[in-house]
Amino acid sequence: MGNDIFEITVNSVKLIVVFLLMVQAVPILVWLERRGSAFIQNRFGPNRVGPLGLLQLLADAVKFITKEDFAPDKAIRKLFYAAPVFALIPATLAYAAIPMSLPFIVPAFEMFGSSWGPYKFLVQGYEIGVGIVFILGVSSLAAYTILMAGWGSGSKFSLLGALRASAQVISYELALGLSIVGVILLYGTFSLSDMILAQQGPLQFVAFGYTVTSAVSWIPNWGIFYQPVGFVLFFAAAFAESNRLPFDLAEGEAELVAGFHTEYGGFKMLMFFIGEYGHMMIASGLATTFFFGGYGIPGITPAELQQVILSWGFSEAAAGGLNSLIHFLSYNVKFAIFLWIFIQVRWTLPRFRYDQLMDLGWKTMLPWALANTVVTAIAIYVVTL
Amino acid sequence: MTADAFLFWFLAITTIAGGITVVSVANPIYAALSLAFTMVSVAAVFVTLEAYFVAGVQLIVYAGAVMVLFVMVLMLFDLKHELEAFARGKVSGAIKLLTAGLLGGLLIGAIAYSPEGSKIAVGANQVAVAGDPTKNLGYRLFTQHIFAFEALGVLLLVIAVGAVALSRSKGGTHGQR
Amino acid sequence: MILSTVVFLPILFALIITLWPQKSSLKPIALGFSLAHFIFSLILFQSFDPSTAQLQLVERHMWIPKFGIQYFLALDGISFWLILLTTFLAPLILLASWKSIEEKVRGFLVCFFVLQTAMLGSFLAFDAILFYIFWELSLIPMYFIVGIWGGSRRIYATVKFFIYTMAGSVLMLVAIIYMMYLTQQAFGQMSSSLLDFYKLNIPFIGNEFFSMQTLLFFAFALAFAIKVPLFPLHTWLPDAHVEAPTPGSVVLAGVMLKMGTFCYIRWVLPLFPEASEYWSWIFVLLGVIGIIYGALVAMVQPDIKKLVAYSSVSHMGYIIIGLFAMNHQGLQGGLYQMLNHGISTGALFILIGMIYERTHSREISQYGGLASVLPNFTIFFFIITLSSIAVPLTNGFVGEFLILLGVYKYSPWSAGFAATGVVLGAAYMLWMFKRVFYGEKGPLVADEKHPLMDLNLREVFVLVPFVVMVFWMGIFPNTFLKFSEASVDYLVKNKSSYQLTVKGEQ
Amino acid sequence: MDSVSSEGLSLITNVGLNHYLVLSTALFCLGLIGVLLRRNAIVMLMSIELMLNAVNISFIAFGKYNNNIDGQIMVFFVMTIAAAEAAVGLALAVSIFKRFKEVNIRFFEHLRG
Amino acid sequence: MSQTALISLLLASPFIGFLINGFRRKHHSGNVAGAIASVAVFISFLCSIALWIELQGLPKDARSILVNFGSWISVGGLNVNFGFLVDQLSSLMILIITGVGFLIHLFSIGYMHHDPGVAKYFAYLNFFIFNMLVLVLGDSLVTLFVGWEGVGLASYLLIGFWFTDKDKASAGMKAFITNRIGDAAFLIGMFIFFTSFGTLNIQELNALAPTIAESTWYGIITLGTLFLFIGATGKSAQIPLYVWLPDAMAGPTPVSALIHAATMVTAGVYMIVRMNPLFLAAPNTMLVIAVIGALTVIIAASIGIVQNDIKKVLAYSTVSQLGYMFLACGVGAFTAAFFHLMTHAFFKALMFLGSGSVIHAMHEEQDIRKMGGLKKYLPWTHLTFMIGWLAIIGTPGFSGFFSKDEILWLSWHSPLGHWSLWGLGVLGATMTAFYMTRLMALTFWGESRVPKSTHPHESSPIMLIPLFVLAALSVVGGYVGIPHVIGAILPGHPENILANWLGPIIRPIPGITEAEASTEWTLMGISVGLALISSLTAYTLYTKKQELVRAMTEKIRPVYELVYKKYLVDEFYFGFIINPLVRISENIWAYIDVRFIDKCTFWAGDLIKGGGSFVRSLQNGNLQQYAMYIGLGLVLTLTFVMMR
Repeated sequence: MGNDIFEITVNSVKLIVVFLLMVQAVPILVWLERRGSAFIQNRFGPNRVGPLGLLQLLADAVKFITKEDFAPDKAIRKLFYAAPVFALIPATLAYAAIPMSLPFIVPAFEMFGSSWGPYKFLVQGYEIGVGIVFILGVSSLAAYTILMAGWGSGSKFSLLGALRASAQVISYELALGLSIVGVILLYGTFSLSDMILAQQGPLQFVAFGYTVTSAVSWIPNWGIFYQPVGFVLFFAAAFAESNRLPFDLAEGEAELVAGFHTEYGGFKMLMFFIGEYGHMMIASGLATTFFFGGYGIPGITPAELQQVILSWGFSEAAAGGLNSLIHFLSYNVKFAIFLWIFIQVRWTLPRFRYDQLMDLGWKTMLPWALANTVVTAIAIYVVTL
Repeated sequence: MTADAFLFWFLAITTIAGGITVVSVANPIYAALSLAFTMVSVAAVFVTLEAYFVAGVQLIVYAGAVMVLFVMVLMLFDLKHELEAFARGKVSGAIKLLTAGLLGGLLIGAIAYSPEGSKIAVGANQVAVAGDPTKNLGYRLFTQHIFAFEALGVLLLVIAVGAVALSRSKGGTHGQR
Repeated sequence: MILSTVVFLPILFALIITLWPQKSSLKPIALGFSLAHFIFSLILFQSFDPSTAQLQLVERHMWIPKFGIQYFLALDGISFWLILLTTFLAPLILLASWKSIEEKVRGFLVCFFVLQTAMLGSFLAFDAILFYIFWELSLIPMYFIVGIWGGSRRIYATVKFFIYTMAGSVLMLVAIIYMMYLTQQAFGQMSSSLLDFYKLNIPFIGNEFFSMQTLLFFAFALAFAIKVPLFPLHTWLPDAHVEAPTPGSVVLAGVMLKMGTFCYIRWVLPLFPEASEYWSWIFVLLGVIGIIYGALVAMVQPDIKKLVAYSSVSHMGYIIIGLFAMNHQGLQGGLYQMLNHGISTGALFILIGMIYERTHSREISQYGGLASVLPNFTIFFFIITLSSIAVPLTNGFVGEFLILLGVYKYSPWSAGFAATGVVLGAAYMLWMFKRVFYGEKGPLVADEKHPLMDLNLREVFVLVPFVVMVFWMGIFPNTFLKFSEASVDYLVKNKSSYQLTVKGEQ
Repeated sequence: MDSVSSEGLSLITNVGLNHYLVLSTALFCLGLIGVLLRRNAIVMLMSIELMLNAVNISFIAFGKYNNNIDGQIMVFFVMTIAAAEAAVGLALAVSIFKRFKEVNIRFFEHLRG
Repeated sequence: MSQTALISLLLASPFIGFLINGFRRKHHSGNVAGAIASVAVFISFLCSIALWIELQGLPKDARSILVNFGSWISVGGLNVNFGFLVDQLSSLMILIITGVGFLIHLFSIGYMHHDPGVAKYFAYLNFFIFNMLVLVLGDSLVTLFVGWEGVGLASYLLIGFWFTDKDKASAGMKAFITNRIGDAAFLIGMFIFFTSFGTLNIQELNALAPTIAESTWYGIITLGTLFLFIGATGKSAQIPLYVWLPDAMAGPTPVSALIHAATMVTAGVYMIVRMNPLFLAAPNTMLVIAVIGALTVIIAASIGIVQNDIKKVLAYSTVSQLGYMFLACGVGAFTAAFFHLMTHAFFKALMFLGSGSVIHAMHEEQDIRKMGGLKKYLPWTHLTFMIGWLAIIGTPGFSGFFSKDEILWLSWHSPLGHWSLWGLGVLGATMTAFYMTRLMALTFWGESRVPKSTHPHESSPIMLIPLFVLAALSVVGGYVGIPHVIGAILPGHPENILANWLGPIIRPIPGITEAEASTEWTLMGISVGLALISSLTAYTLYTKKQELVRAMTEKIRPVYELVYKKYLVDEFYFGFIINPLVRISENIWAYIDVRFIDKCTFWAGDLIKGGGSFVRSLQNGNLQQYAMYIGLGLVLTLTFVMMR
């Protein structure tokens, strides 16, 4: 932790900001999804409240909050109420560990008659050495919320949904974890920011002692080029992790009314929503980070960009701020693309049958992930001979 | 008091509380959930001990997989009638408690009277492990303890097979193919 | 290598028999083996030199050097005839049990041969641990022989037999280990060789029970006393005998009991001279009690086999007092009586087995008038009876005469009481003989539908060697006595400083 | 905690190896009590997991304070074993429950020959 | 023919006969078997004659042939040889045995020819002869003991010859066991002598025997001789071990004649005579022997008076006659003892055979009350029997007279003797005369009481010839030992051949003095007179005055019953020794063995079992308890570790 009032304050504020960032992204996503699905299905979607129905979000929010807060009497109240709250935690924790931009450098300055040393603020909740492991671990806790909800609401549909969901989550966690082992091997670190750093600059790598550089200079040095299979697997698994179509067996409206949150309504429901979207975001963020250079901009490294900005005549500090801001934007662009893919997939593909789901998870993705890992390991070993 | 101490005491309290809940609460589901909670806090304890990777693994394996398994199983069982938590028999219960107490007392006494008292602060006599501890860990794991590692792999395989064989009902999960 | 061969040949046979393909030819094979074994053991005659008390045909190899445990076999005058007795009885027993053992033949034969090895080994072993191993090994096959092929109450009998013997030998093991420790004290190197044990002189304080030598003495003596069996510890014997199948009884009476008495000479007397001198009165007393007690109890037994069992309690009493008289005649007589008992009681059990095969009853009251139905059988039985009641010119007389003579030297009174055994022996044997063979035909003998067959050729072949031995040993005892003469002489002369040396390595 | 640090206060403030050991002891005893006293087989399994965790804590603590990574490696192994044990235990529990609708540990006594 | 060969032939031929008859007993008829047996015995008879002649050739005081067939037992100091000694005594003895034995074999051929087991019978007879010869010739006590037990065995077999009859079988058993008691004592005696003298060779023992008499009761020689004498009482049917002899009459009559009259029962006497130096050295033993002998004479005779079984009467007379012999030994008159042994062998064998022929004629009827007046049916038998009668009652001129008279005289005269002993002897003689006459009267004289069913007939010649021979012997047999008082008045003054012959090996009675003839004559007169009177009384009573006898018996019914029941000695033995012993045995078996020792074992077992079951109760599949045990164990271990 920090060692300075200012730094501590900033960091704490930063935490809150990151949290709010995630939470506030949700309504936008919801709007986006609805509009998007409408667009895909060639209909209008929400367009009454405000311009392009943007205020629909507010309306929904009001509706959620003002709804009567009730629990079915078979429910186990503790669990029933605890579940939605818990649903937020993993997503938040995990999301906060993803770096979203360059570190933000604050030079030394005078304030309240005392001098405050130069600071370096990371544009993320917190930096963890073993980030990936942490994120995986935290997100694996999501299963509890589902189970708690399912069990707590004391209804068959919920329970079945919960069981399905958690089973699914667990089984796909394997695939997920294994799919990124290749990445970890590739970059030889758990730390996300190190990975991002490693992905900057044009595509080049060292093989048998020779440095290979791509002829086309603007092709970035992204993981996707090294781990295509890993990416596919990761992304598919991420779908399953976040219980979205085509893997939303948990809430197959046809079979179970709405899965584990059948009994939920109002604000609690909203929380589940947030959790779910949070998962989406984590998945997108991770995908960006692993395979698409994180906040990096193709064709130009942060240092070069810094020079460019300085050449525009900004002060050192301001340049650094602007620089990280630009990178934050680039990150968000990639991030948004992935989110859009999520949405589009949801409205494009049909749902799996449960055994198909399991077969896919255990019999297809797991072997592929293993193979990917082994091949990567061998390749790296051979290449770095 | 330092943040470390604060963190430690906080986590200690949560851990112990979770443990007590596990042991004492009648409903096994709550027990399982609180156990999961304990696991998480134990993972946090690991973090305070700067074993980040292990902490992560703890989260994934224990909290993420094992406990979920427990919870699922418990939810599958219909344990409504499981109301009393403890085995009958006052005397034997007392003896058992006594045993546990004695054991704890002995251990704590042993710790208290052990040569280096509680004087070692965090980070004292600690030489930084060369390079990234996680790398170091993996290195040791795959060089020095490779045999144990492989043996465990085999064990896990066997266990998997055994578990499947034990828990499969007629015709397996997929019916007849 | 001769001794090892003698000892371990039966194990080899056992192996072959386990692997032998067809069941039908098992018995002939086994018979042939045992005969071969006996003939092989006759080699000892020309390789053994009776003129010296030293150990002969020695084989000693270090086995577990850390504890000085050796593989140490040797022959001397004391064990010579017992070896031959063992090998001599084997084929006869097998031939005798031709009909009586019908089921599980293979297992029986294997047990039998293993038992042979164990007994021979315990006679020949000169290393305490090796001896102990053989000693205990001998229990196991016997346990199975009685327990599987035995009579109705066989389990009870086996357990009794096993536990009694076990209890004794455990004490012995402790004593052995302690003596090994003593050797380490004395010679710096732990050793379990009997010769080193002889070299020890263990402190002895008279009239004090808890002096070391006394304790060791009793630890050993108790183990052997149970095996013998000496008077208060004898109750396992009748049960074991009654329940055992014929071959089991024969081996038990013929050889196994001798292991106990033999070990008194081999171990107790030389190892603890003062103690055995000092406490000998107990054993003579118990021996005399055993003689009279056994005879009296035998007199009232309703069951022939039990009668013979008790009679062997009485006879073993003779042997014990002979040994503990610790003079020339006593020891020689004791040794000789061992052989006699082996021959006569063994033959008695075989005879009883034969009649049991015919009538399936051992109730004396059920018999009577057998003599007119089975004349030949009667003649054999009568001859063996004579040898058992020690009529002159049968083997029994020589042994009893020598023993009583020795005991008279030791203490006239005990000799006097022991002599009553002569009368009582005649009493119970002849009374039994009268009730079984004389008088009117009993219910078993009388029934005309199943007339009893007299001895067939096989049985005659079994019995003739016994009869020959009975008379040979009665008429030419010197041929036997002269082999043990030197050893016994040495033992008597320097009891307190008993140091056996190996022949040819002075 | 610098000048006026009584013994008790320092016990609280400078956390050392022993603190972690005591923590693991306490956890271990809790687990033991659970194993000894609970009726429900599955809860007993959980208590066993608890004990294992306690042991893990002390492993890691020792590893840290003796500056030795092997503690963590042991923890890996322990976790593996724990997972295995949980799997088999649960499988057993499931099959027994399927058969007898009963997870009371005392009931399992009937399984002995 | 060398002496060794002679002796081995002497011993071997009966044994071979035994083997032949024994092994081929199924294959040839009675006569063949009898022929074989008799020939065998006859051969040894010839051998013994030859040996006797050999002895004649030797100088007077070195008349002994010792043949050693090698060592039998040699352990430490003990050396026993198969040594056989033929000296003056044993040469005569084997003559008697083989001679009488041969005659009896002959008789048996006739007597047993209808018996199915005749071959076995002859085998046994030969076996007996062999053993008897061993007994007689054995040069050491052990060798003697071999024969000693051997004859016992033979008598066991022969008494129980008709074993299908329980009583006969048990009679044999009784004989053997009673003998065994004596034998045990005999063994002890041997041990005593061996431990003190270091040898068991008879000659050496006799040589070692001190000339000075041993006065104490517990001296080595006294004890040893006493034990030997107990052995003798067993073998020769003296008080207290005489009970087996009357029962022994269960055997075939010739057997009674051979074993229980002529030879075996005299073995004890023979043994004592053989070892006379030792016995002389122990006056106390001599006293005991004399008293026992005298008492036996009286008791047996008194029982004999009232017996009705012809063989029983003879049996008791045998016992009493043996008593005379022991009396003689007791007073040191060994020559007289042996003399009476010889004469008794003749006339008693004669009478037994006679009775045998009577029984044969009466178809196995032995009760004299069912006889009478047989004189006209069995003239020859009657004649020979009467000679025997005359001999036994001591009619002057007959053999019995000389021997008995010498015994009586010496029991008076010898320093070891006493007038009371003489008195008993004479009383015995009187009784003998009485019951023998009674026997004669009831059997042969008076009116016949033979049941009509039986038709008595004289026996076949082969049975009569032995009778004649024996009759002749019992007449002339006495003249080998004419007392010199009689010899003095006879023409040619024949001296006592037997005394001279035995002189060298019989130690003279210490301190015997030359007696004046008058006393001897008087005593002789008294005894003969009394015998005459009593026999006349008996004759009159049992031929004429039967009712008077009955009246008298009625008057003294209790006494009569007592005597008739043999003073209840058997009942005493059974009631106070044998049955208690058996009952005690049953009890010690039931209580000590089964109830006590086994119970102790079981207690031990139960103890262990209890502990086991307790431990087992801890082993109750309760998982949590197991866990608790683990915890407790951990606690203990930790405590231990920390306490250290």
